[in-house]
Amino acid sequence: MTSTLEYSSFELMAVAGARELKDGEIVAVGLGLPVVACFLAKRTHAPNISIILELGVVDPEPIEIGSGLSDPRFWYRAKALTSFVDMLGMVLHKGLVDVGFLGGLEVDAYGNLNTTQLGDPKGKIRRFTGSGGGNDIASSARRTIVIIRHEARKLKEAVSFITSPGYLRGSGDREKAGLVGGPSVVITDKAVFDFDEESRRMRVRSIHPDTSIEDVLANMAFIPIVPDEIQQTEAPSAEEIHLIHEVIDPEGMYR
Amino acid sequence: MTSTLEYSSFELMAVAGARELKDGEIVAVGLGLPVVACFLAKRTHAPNISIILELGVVDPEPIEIGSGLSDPRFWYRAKALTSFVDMLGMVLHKGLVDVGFLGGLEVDAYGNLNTTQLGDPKGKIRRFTGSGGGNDIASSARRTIVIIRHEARKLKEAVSFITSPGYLRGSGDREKAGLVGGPSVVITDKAVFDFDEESRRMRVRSIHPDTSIEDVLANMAFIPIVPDEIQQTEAPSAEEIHLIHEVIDPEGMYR
Amino acid sequence: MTKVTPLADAVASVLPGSHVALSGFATARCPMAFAHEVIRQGIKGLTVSQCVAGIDADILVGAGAVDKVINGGGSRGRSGQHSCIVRAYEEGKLDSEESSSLSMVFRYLAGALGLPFIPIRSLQGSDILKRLEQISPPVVSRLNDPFSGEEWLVLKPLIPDVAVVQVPYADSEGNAWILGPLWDNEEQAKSSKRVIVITERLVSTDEIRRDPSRTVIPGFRVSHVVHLPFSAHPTSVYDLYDFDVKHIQLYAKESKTTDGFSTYLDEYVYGVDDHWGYLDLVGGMEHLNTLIADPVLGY
Amino acid sequence: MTKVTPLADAVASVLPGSHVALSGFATARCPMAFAHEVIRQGIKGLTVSQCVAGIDADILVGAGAVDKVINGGGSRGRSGQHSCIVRAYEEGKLDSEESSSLSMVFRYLAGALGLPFIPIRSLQGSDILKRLEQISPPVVSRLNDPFSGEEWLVLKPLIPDVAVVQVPYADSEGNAWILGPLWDNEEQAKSSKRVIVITERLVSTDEIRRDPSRTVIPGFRVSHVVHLPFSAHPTSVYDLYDFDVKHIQLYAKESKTTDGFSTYLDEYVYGVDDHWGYLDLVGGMEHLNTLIADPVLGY
Repeated sequence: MTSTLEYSSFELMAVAGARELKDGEIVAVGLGLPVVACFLAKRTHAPNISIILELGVVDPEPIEIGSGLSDPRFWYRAKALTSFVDMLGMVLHKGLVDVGFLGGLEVDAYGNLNTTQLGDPKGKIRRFTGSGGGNDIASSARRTIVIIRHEARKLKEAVSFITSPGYLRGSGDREKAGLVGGPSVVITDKAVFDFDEESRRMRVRSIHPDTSIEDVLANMAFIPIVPDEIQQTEAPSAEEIHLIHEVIDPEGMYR
Repeated sequence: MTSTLEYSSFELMAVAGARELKDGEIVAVGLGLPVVACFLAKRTHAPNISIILELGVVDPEPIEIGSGLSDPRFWYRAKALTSFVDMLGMVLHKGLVDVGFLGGLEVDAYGNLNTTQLGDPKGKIRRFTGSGGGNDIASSARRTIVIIRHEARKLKEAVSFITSPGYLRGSGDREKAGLVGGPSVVITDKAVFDFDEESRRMRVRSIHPDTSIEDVLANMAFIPIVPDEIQQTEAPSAEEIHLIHEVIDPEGMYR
Repeated sequence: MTKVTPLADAVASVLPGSHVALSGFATARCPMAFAHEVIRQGIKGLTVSQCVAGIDADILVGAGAVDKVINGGGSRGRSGQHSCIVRAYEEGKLDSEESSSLSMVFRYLAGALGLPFIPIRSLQGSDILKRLEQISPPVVSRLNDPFSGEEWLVLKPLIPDVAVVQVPYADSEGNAWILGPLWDNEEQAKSSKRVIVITERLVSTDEIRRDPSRTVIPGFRVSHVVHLPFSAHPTSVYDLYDFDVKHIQLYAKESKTTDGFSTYLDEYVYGVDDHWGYLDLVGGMEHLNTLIADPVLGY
Repeated sequence: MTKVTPLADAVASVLPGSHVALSGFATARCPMAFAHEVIRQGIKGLTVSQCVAGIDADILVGAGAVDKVINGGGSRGRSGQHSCIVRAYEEGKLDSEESSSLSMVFRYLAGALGLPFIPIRSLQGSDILKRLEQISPPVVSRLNDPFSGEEWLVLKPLIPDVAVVQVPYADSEGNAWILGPLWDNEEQAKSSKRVIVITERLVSTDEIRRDPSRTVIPGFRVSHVVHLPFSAHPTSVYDLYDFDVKHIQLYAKESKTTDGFSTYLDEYVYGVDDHWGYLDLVGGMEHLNTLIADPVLGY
């Protein structure tokens, strides 16, 4: 007897994100999928994670997930309500944030992120959100997890604007700039990547079920390091899917 | 018909201190007589004074005057309860404190104050309170008011340790050190002094009733500037004495 | 000493060309009634600053009141980009000094503390820094840490002429409480040369003295207190009312185009005499009542 | 995850020779039960720091547990000098790094924010600065402000190994509220590598979540939570109990001489098994009841 477990690529990515978190870590999150990943980790293997939101919220227990950092739904039952200076200064800049989640318009082969601007084919600059706390998290968190859709226009050899630094142009560059940490993984809807310890270039760590390495590479604008043996990303469990659907995001805000 | 108004030298000094304050000013106070002076000013000509205590108290309305900054009696009915960073950083160091009250073991001809240590005749060093917020107030308040007993051992040509800088060695020295403000008056139990605009040396401004200039000078270890015509310090009014006795310090903690 | 004034008087105290810090964050605690009155009075040439852009900045930019925006970026969250700001950037009509949330709050903090400069680890290696380094006079520089010898970036303090802070509770002297997270509001207000408090509820000083640990802004920094309920609408004020999803969707839709935005302004800003007219227009008490916060949830 | 431990275990985690920040200010919120247990366990060689010295530091210095004091000065206010600290200084038995209240809190603040240095206007022209300039490795230096060209003093961050913070309310994770003024306690705790919370009342995390704006120390910074009532006696804890004037007078009198202090220690520290024994000795519930704060006055 077999049963098929239905899940979306969103849910697979959220589960992959959750599994990157260790119990007891301090995690900086913003909007969307990372929030689902964090609350999932907290309800499974990592109950003692501390979640911080840059505007001044520690460890909320929302009963509705809310539409972003500024939505009071996301602040409900916090353990502390403070400020940017406290969260980004006294926790992040002091070096206490273990993991920061980042997303963006584009990420490149060295994990640099662009959330600021894109040039369109006519040469016109299109402006976007900018940094917010993104650059700060990318500069001072012990490690960052990048979540991005798997499309060639988003996975570039070099981003057109570095909003949040990854390993810059590779090996040793980040340290030279006086930065700590760096991206540990990039999670897309087709694969999970990490970074080569020497060159700091992006490397395939695992590909998701129902995908091929050809499909993964065909939808990227650069060639990552591909190991000889390619792992498969572990599929979500029934419990994880249940928690996302019924407890964390029952209204489907983020699916 | 005449009536004699009884008052102590403490009360005269407190009244003289109160009269130095203008309505609407931000005043940093600590312990003792300056507290009485401030509350007296607030109940007479300067109702809109803002009083700040370095440990994080704004505009308290104590019903018992308390034994010092750390006594919760002194925090009662504050308008804000904050911290050192807020009071000494965001108010004082930012340059918003109009007046700071200071006291000490010794003050010298240029308004420098010692609250740290004295040598005794045997060459032994005797230690005292140190700075607390005193040095900070002396460095950043727009002006300071020094309150000290009129004794030759307390009024010196040069203090043995500069805890809180006045005009250092005179003319231009304070500005060269990067400091703003400076002492405006020194109030003793015999006289009120100010400082010559050029040399920055202490100058007799007024002597108290029932004192002579000879008595004032005989009890100082340096010779201040003495103007040709010597004013008399205005005596306390009946209302001022009444307020000190009945409202501000009914238990006589500071008399 | 009461500082309570009509909104129009507080707004009239803001000089054209001055630097105004705004208390909003995306769709929370934006001084919208203030922004509307700035537009109605035709005040121009402003520099506006805040850590993360809110609808307060967007509507002011859209109305042409702003020459320069200083922030760390920002959007409305899931309801999209600040279209007026994005459009003004793309059309080259707006000067920008964009950094990051921490850079912004460190600059306000330095201003609040009277520091001449403040070191930061952020921005290194980024194109944000390259852009900031082109600004003259400089807002960023480098110093060697005298204790370790390492080179650090240092930022210049940011000292607004006036901070406009939307709060739930304040007294007539301007002693103000903010409930919920504070984001940059304390450092912003304490760095600014003066503060205009826009309060939902005007309370007695006795009420302030009852719980002085909540006082984020002391009265001695405040020049004007404006008492207007729902003055952050359509954004939220924690503990009092929720953001108005439908009106924000309307604003989002209209502000996508210059014409749409112009229609919005004509109707909701120029088309009303004052804040009371605006509140009637958006649905009056019957609609506003649906936004009132549950006292436990805070929204 | 509960961090509640007996006092003895929390104290045993403090390594001899480590730098301990103390939360007391003169006669307010001094972690006295903690200090007594340090003395009973014979932990030596400590560096203790705080903005303004409290009886907590004085008793530790008197008992010979401290090699170095870092503060901005301090006394008990009208009840006089900290005799043990003064005596140790005068006898050359104590290393001192004395500055000023703002210098101290700027050093903690720099540590809390992860700044490599922090500029300050204080100390210039004073003999305090001359003494600090003789310390090696340096704790003070000078830099030119790159924006104005002016020379400024800069201070080195102060990062204690552990902050011991006496609070009225905390939960088992260490989320802690402080009522009343905070003096240096927030920056002290947030600069330190870890925090030991000594709480008068142990409350549920639900209670903390009910009013999270009051949380001064979040649990993730805390290694131990010790739940002991009257553990600041004879000093005060705002909102819960007043300082014990008579016991402070006794301490003041005894601590004036080495012999007197020794008698005090023998009776009140070595002469009891633990904090409960101490509370009985100072008068038990009947006496302590007289100190309990009026809920409106807070003392």
